[in-house]
Amino acid sequence: MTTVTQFSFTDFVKSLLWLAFWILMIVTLIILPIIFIVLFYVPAPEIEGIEITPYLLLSMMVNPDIGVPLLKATMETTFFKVAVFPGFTFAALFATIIIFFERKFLAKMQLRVGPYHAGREVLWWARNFGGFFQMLADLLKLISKEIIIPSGADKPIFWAAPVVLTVVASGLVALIPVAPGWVVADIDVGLLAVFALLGFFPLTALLASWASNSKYPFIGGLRALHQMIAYEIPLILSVLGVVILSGSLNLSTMVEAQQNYWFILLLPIGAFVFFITALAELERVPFDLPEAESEIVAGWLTEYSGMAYGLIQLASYMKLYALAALFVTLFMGGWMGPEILRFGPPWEPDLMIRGHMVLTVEEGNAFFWFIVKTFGIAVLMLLPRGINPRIKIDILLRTGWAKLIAVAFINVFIALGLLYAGVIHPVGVVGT
Amino acid sequence: MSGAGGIFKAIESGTKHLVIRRFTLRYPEQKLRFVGDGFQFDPKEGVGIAGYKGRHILYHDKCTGCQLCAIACEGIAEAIAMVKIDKTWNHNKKSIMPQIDYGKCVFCGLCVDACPFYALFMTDDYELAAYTKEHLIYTPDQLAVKVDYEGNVEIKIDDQGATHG
Amino acid sequence: MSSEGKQPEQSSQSKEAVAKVEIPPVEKGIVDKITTKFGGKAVLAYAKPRRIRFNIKPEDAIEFARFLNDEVGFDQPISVAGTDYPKDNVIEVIYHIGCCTVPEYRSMVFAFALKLPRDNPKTPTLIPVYRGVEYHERETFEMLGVIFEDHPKLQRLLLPEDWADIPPLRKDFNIKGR
Amino acid sequence: MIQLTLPSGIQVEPSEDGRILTLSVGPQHPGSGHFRLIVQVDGDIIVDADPDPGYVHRGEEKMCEYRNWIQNIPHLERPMIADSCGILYPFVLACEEIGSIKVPERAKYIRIIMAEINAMIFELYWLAIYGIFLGHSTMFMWPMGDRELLIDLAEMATGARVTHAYFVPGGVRNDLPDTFRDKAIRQLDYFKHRLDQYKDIFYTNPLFLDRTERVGVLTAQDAINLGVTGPVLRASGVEHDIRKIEPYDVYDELDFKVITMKTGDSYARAYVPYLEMYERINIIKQCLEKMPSGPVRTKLGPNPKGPVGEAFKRVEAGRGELAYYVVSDGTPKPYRIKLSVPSFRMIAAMPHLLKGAKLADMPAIYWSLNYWPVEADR
Repeated sequence: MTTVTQFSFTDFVKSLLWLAFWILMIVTLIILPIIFIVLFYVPAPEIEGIEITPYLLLSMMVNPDIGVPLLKATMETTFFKVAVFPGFTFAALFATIIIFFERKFLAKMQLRVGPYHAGREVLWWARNFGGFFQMLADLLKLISKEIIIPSGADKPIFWAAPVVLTVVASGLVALIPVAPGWVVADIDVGLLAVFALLGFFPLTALLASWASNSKYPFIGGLRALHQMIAYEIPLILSVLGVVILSGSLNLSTMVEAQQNYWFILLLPIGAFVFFITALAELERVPFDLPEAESEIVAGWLTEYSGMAYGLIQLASYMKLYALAALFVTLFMGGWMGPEILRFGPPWEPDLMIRGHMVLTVEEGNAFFWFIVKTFGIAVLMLLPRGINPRIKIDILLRTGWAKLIAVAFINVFIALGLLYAGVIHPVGVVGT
Repeated sequence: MSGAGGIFKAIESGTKHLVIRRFTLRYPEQKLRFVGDGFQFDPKEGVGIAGYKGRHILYHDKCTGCQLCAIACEGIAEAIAMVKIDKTWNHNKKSIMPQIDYGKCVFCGLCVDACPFYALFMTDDYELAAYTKEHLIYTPDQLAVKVDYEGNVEIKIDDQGATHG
Repeated sequence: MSSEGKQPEQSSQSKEAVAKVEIPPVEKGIVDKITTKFGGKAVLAYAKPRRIRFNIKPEDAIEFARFLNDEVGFDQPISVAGTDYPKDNVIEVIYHIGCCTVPEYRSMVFAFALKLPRDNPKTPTLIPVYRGVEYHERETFEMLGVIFEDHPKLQRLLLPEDWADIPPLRKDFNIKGR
Repeated sequence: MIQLTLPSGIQVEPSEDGRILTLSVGPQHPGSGHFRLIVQVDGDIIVDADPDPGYVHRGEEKMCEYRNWIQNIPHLERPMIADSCGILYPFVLACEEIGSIKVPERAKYIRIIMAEINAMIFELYWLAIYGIFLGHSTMFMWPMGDRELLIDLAEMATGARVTHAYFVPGGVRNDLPDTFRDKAIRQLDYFKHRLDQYKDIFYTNPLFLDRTERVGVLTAQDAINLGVTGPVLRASGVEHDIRKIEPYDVYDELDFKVITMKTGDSYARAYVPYLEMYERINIIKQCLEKMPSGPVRTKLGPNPKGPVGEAFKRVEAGRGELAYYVVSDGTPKPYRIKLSVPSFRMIAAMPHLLKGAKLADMPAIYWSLNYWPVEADR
């Protein structure tokens, strides 16, 4: 016997009205105040001699002649860089796309479908990407779930750990140069800062596992620590070659040093070691020992639930983006690439809106190449998950300590050899 | 590295499967085709006829109310109860017929084996989900309804792999 | 089973009748080996093709099992089953032992049964001979209340921790409503 | 050593030197099933393992005593729904021996076909779980998907996907459909092709070799004495297959090999079932060739009774030797049924192998033993 839900037009209209009411309420009571609070505290730029106040701003947005310069001015603020483009929002969006891509990609490899229904009917032009709204559904699920704290847990640390992880991951993202000048923190010791921030993750994992007051998280935290110590050293050593060749610790300078040749061509061993150790840093298969579910449930994540878990996952995928971007920056020439993207006719290739330049063609190409390369490397980092089983802790440690360090040293010697044989000049390949 | 060859083989095998067609049955849109009209039993030969063991179908004009199906089910699932029906039949003086509780039925089909009068068979209908437990109890009248099951998907095998549909 | 009413006479095997039936040569060899060693202590219940069963006394169990393992070659424990016979007031513990090493015995299952008094069923454990019987004996202990002496861990295995009833496979334990 | 407070307030007892940590792996653990292993670890080394089955015990043996011979069929396959024909097979054989029932020749072949298909269904399920236990998600999905090919065949023949209730004393419930033979050969050929794919991604994968080679080595002597059976026993080099040494039904007319490996480690235990699947495909094809036509079920009267007697019958199921000890007292209900299931016999090997292993080896050893908690608890 089948029961068919009765469709009633009244209910339908009622639900529409209800929806409209809620949207109105949320916009007026929450979103508008937030916009105004933000606008009050962020100093607005001066456009064409007019001091922008928050009250003027909303009315100006409608006028493109003022709106476009305003947009341009906003894009140059530090706030925009931190919060939107090379910073948090971009990284989080990239992470979301990576998660979705991972799910579809793994599903394809495993001869199944993956996310399929959510959002399939919403976007008719995206039927083949059906299921992208699954990400949204998962986010809503995580937000709406209760965060359960085990009794006897060390509450401040337990709460702080996900936040710290997300903050540190955003900090990592802030160091990555996306295009010339497009970096949140262009510091001279960028690479050192990267390693300093990477060191936070296992420590936070250990603290989180400790604070959970449970055995499996504790073992997972210890494993994370073991793994970090074993893999941090080859990671740093593998990058040493790049530092020697480029003669700088500034990530932007490193990219510029790869004007003619990518360092992956000169230092393939270093790139290999960096890739492997990056996988280990990310705790991804085959190095996902701290989260090995058949041995220690979910490792140090066992006691986390709800959005706390969601934040940890977000942080780990942002870290994946950051490390993939770092690989691109260090070994694959960062934003460098042939100019294939043009926004307008050849004599005026920049992105112009109403005569105001928004984006130069160089910047546009830099973004394009950076994103394409990073996505490619991120996909390569996803690939082992479909192919390999998890490795054992003793093999992991032996590989890290004995093999990878030795290989990384060989890489350093190759770099030194290239330098002292006169093949390479400290600021780039000979001839530049 | 001794195992590099193995890793490359694994990567090759994995990436090869990115182009193989997927096997998943998209269930609500696609439904499997079954052999025959459901499991039946021939008491003369003492042997069944192959078919899917889904919901039962009861032929009122053949059921004599002999309770053999209920007795067969007694030690298995206790899903069959004999209930009074309104109609009177010549061959069913007691006017009792089986009522099946699909919350208990295990679809073994031994009740069909027990029926000596060709009255109780099984059908292809397996979509029995209901909102309440009471809806899972099928009265003799409900059991008499023949459901048209439209399954037309089979496993197909070609060079690109096996697919449904 | 046959249909109701036609119970073939020849297949109802009372234990004396079976002993007189022709025993196949390989099985005969095993039976002879056992009887020469143990004599009256081990009583042959039946010896069908591929299946031999002896009834022995609990005090001979370890010696019998050791002889079976070392000399005859039945080395693989298959099962330990207990059966309750309230009519005879005995609990019968039956060990089924298979063979993996001697080629001509591999198809056989050797069974030996211990008849224990129902009110105080006690028998020595056979773990020193067959390590594999440990968990079978634990199961028999909790299902029939048979106490295996010197068993290293004679505790609950399958039943819940708060089981407070007679052992469930005894015949006087009845399932509710049945 | 750190003293951890469990949520219930129980203080974990540290050992004298404070190094031992007790872990309760299961029953709510992704790496255990309905089963608990109380593991004591010193760092990453397991010093003691105590299996604790019984979470899904449902008293099958007692239930048997309350139902007549035919009614026992549906519930007896519940402990092992992934291999439901395998667990029913010895019961049916034992009933036939007690009642001296003749089985038609065609039914014997059909039984072997179904038993082998079911054994493969189990082995694929087992392989899938082995894959995910080692963190290999692709190896979880592929066998689970390919299992559908075999379930489809089983469903076609029996009308149910997992719990077939297909074997009865005196034959099988119904004849195979006409189209079964062609479909079976087509799907089995494709399945064989799929099996080849497993090798590259799983069995020759160096990371898998690292995880399983020389892990949990079970010598032949120990294997026999602990009473383990099936692929676990054969992986230790003991050529022991009931189908070969004590052929039931028509296995003596079929030509197949017994797969053995010498090493006895987790890798061998994972590899033997894989190689056996090729043999099983071979057996099914031979059966389809040789199968005569004719009746498939001997007609029995209603509520049949057996004479007084006992039978001990064993078959080679997916996990190894599955034996039934059946006692009949001449009533329509069995007096005593004892299931000697392979999973239960594997428990004895568990502490033996886990002691001294690493915690990371635990899933590799535990699941390579072909242990199925529901079957072991019965």
